[in-house]
Amino acid sequence: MSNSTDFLLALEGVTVSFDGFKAVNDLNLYIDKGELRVIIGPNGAGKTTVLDLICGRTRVSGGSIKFKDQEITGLKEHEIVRRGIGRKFQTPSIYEDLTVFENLELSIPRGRNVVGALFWQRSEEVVERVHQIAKMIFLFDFLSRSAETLSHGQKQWLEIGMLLIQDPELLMLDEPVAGMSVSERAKTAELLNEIIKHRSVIVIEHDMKFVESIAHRVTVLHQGKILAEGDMDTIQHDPKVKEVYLGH
Amino acid sequence: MFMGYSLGELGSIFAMQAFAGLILFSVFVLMALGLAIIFGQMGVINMAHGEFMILGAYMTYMTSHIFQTYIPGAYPVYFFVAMAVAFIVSGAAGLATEWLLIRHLYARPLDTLLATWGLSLIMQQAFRSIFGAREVGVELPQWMMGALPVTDVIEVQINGLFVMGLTLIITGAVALLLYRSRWGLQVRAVVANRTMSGAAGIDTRRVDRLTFGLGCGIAGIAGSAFTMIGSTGPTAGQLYIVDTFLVVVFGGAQSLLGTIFSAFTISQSQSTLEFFLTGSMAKVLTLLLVIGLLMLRPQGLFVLKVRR
Amino acid sequence: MWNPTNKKLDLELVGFALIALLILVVLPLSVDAFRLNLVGKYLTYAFVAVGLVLCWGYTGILSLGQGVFFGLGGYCMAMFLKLEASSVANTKIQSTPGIPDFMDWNQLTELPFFWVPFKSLPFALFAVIAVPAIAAFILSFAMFKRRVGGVYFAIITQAVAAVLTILIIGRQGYTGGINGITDLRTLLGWDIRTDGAKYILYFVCCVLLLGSMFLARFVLSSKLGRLLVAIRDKEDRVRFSGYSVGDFKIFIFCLASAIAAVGGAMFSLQVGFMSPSFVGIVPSIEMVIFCAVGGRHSLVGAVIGTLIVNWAKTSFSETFPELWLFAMGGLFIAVVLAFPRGLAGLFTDQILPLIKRVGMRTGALPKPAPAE
Amino acid sequence: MSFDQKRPTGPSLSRRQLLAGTAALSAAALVSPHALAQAFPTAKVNTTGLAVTDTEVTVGILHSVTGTMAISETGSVQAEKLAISQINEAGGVLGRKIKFIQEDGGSDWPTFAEKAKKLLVQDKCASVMGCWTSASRKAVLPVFEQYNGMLYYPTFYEGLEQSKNVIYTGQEATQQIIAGLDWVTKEKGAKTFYLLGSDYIWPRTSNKIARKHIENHLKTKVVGEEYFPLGHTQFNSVINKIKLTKPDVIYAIIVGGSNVAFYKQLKAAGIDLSQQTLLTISVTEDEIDGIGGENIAGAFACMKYFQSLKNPNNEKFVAAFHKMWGDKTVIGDVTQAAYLGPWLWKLTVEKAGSFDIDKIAAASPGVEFTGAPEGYVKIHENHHLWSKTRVGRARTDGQYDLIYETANLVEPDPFPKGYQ
Repeated sequence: MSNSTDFLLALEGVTVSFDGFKAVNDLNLYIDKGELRVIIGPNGAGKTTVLDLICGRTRVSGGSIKFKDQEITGLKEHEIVRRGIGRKFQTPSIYEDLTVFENLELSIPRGRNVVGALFWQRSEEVVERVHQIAKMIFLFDFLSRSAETLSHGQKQWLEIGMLLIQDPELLMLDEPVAGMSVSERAKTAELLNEIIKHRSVIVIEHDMKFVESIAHRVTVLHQGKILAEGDMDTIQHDPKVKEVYLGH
Repeated sequence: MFMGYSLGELGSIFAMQAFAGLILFSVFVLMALGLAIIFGQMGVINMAHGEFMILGAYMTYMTSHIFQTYIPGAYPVYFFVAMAVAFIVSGAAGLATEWLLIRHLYARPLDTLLATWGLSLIMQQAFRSIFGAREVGVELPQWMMGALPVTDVIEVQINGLFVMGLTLIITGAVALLLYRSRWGLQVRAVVANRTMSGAAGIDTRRVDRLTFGLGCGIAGIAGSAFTMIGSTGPTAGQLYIVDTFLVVVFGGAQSLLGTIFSAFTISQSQSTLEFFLTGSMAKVLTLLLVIGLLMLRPQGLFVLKVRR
Repeated sequence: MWNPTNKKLDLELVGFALIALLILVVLPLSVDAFRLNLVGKYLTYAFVAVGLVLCWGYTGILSLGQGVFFGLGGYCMAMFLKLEASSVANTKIQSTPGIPDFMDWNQLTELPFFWVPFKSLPFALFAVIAVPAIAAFILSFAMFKRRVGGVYFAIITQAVAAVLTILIIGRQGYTGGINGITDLRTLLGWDIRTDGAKYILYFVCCVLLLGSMFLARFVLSSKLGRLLVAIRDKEDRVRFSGYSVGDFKIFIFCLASAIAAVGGAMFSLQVGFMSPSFVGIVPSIEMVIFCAVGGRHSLVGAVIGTLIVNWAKTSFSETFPELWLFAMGGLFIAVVLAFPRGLAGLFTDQILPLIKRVGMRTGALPKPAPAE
Repeated sequence: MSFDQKRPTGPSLSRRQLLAGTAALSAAALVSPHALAQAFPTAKVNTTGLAVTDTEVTVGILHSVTGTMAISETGSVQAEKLAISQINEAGGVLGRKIKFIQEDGGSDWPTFAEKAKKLLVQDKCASVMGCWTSASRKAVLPVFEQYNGMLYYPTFYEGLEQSKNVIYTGQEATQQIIAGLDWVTKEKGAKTFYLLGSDYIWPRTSNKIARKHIENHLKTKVVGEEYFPLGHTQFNSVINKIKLTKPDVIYAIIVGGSNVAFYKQLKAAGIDLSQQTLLTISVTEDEIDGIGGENIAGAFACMKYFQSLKNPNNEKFVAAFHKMWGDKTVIGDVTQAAYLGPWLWKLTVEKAGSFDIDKIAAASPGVEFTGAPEGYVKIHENHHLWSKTRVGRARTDGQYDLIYETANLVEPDPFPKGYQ
């Protein structure tokens, strides 16, 4: 299985420990091209840590992470991003002091070095691209607003938009609907379904209803290990999963 | 430089040098402890730390005067009273500072740096206005001066022993407070997760205030102890700050142990280098060494590895 | 239209013009040569403040050691001037004529190797920028690549300032020690001590300062400027947008340091000496307060803040020397507590809306033109 | 040198007027100041536009009142103010009362330069008493030379300087060092020396002179030489080295807060200054105040003045000083030297019969002050003072006992041949 080159992302034997505590333990995870994978699990299961490991925020203690069949462990965060992996954080991580337009503009994957940024021109093409994404994330009317004035849900969308404009091959979303109203959730689900047409997506989510509305394949993490994997239906009826969630 | 000395003499010299290093270590720990507690708890460097120490030194000076004038018979033990006074006054000043200044700035650690620097200027001028621009001499009880001969050559300085003992007691007390008391539990909870602790019913503001007060109080005791080895003047606090900051920063924010190890590393390298080089070069090399090591361990020596 | 940054920048340009008017026209016409020379000295600190706006205000990197770069720039300039002042003819009475007096007192019999290139003005001018920039690069590369930031970086810059001060004072045969490099006289034969020369140097200083401000403005209004704000705001997000955050921090820190160094060089020229007392911790922190009072996010504010604080310092310490530290300390605290955005913030938040309201009512003030 | 020969042949005063002036001078106690001032019309005695009126003359006082140097400079300010008020009581200078403008150097050298310039350019001060550290003097020196002012500088310093525009009322390094080393060698039979200093120009230069004198003239040995950054507070390592090398004499030039730490730690380390000879040139009575008499008692200091000197001048001076500034204030070497400044200036002005800087500069050599608390001083051609070198031993009450003084005045030699 590990020899296969079909996977977009392959984690094999990945382990990480914080002062002796193994947050992730010998984890194997494979993501196909075009797949939408939802990772669920109780608090402390290691979900966010897995994302941290993939995007280089935390270094693995052992094991390998391959993206498009190339080892990415040890690369710097920005290098991993440039390979085509985008990451959304749990709490919306946007530039509050800048406008929505500027937030999106900065995320365009060009002019990323010092000189490039210094002599960056805001061309027609750039404006168009920003407008296009802004429409997608329902923020076209807010482009000139300072990002800190947005609602919580709008901030979440903005961050998703900032990732979309990078056009990553793998998009990782950490609780994208946390703190959203019901209507915002529906819109977000719609947005995600739009997004995944072109790329692979990993979503961490607690909200089972939301998971049902988007999930293709679900992985259940527990204590740093995979407890179960399969489609939503199978998972929901898996006795081990039930125990972890309800058992105590 | 070791030509012409017998092995025995050399041994004694190294013993004395090790002792000198230990005194320096104690001094660093004493200086840094108060600051480290505050830094660990709030991520804030109190730039007026040196002035809080000098406040303690002035309190010692005043106490000694009062004893000399009113109860000369009790003079030999005035120092213990002075330390208590220093702790209370500096601690109270710390509480006031927290309430007036620091609590408004928790979200902005760099701004706290600047505000406390402003405070240090004000305190310096206040000292100057109250106690005069000149340094004051704090007279010590006779039993604290001098050295105990161990062998013919090796002598152990009494005030060095005193500082070491004091450091041990205060460090022990702080450790007990932190790891055995309810307040300590709350402090550690707040350090680990401020929001959650607040939600769990811990009055984080009160914890902050007490921590800051305690840190400043310990600075006061340190200042009191330093009247034995250093000068007491309006700007004397400035003499200690760079060393103190480096010890704390090098030790890292999270643990008391880090501060102690960092004080140990810095004091030993400084006192060893001082022996082989001149004082100035030793200082420069020590500072560079610390900067270099900090580069290797950006968050300090002892950092808990956690998911950020 | 949806970009308020541009509106702000237009206002900034007005501020630039006002500063130019103030320092190029109003002050030279209204104060005597003595006071003008003082203003010239203050303006050299304004270079540091402009640099601090870049690295502290916009990027969130607080350096408590900008005096190091101000000093390095100043020393590079002073070394050239000192060599010129130490011609064989001027130093006949020394045991080794032709070397600076302090070297002679320290028994040096020839010029140390690193002094030799400073005989050339082009090299010295190059070094004024290059030496501090390289020093800043080494420091920031080591720190930012290892992601040392915040309070840690501030304390380390402080330690660097302490190290450099000790070195300069301790190696007095090579540096002039605690007295510094004094008694600078001529620049390529032109006497810089006369009132006429001071006038000219003052204007050179003004022009360079305005140039630095425009350079800073160019940087800040580029995409890089917005990236700096983004880094200050959410460093991780920038990183996960594919930028190497360290590179940008290094760049802006070096730029800020180079600008500070130009100030230092102008200081040496205008004041006639350079000493380690500008390198240490205290002057470095004072320079931060100049910037903070004026407004750390505003180039105009930083320059005005520098002028006001220094003017206050001079006049305050003339009349109430004892009170000066109280005033300075109080200013620090007040600015940080009550006006974190400084005078510039006060202006944009309080005064500008007022003007606008009045303007709207009378219709006198045209709306700012749309940016696109 | 003769008075008349030295006087420049400018248009200011005829010989007759000058004689009249001198006569008036000697009768100063009898003649009212007003009459004296009339004998020296302002237009004649002030040809360069200094702040001199028919009744007043303005001088500057330029010291640090704030910052780290304020501790040291306070005494100088007090002494200068005392001298000025005494001169005014005695009728002023050429019948004019001295008015002073005090400026704060703020322990910051450019501020010194700035303020010096203000005193000269704006206030037109006829002379300035001021500066303490060498760095501040170096900073103001070009200003005084450029605007032709006159500075009376009180501190003992490293020498290597001489200016038409400065009168150095303190000792240059050789005056403080050589006689002291000779004495300690002769009296204590010292063979080995350990040199210590704060790391800046004065201690380094002084130690260099000391080393040359020890090695080349006394033919004895320096067993160690060390410098510490200003403000250094930890001396245990060097104290160990001292114990290791067992020098006959510790020669210490440590300044400021470091001083306090050094002597306290020395005492704590069990080095008993009644047994171990320690000679310092940096600890005056002022410093002992902070160090604590009990910590330094027994140490020898080499100065030109001690508060405890027994002579009528000094007794009057100390009494007046205490009356003006309180009984508890102590008077150190530099404070006394600062006190000389206004007096020397007054004497020089009256000798020159003019306030003009050029004339004062030229008239200075040879000016004698018999009322000096240190005894008798005279200005040398090189603008430094002839003065005695004295060795005192510190008592627990913070005063010095005079142990030794040179028989004659020691000639100032700011550029000592063979010592550089």
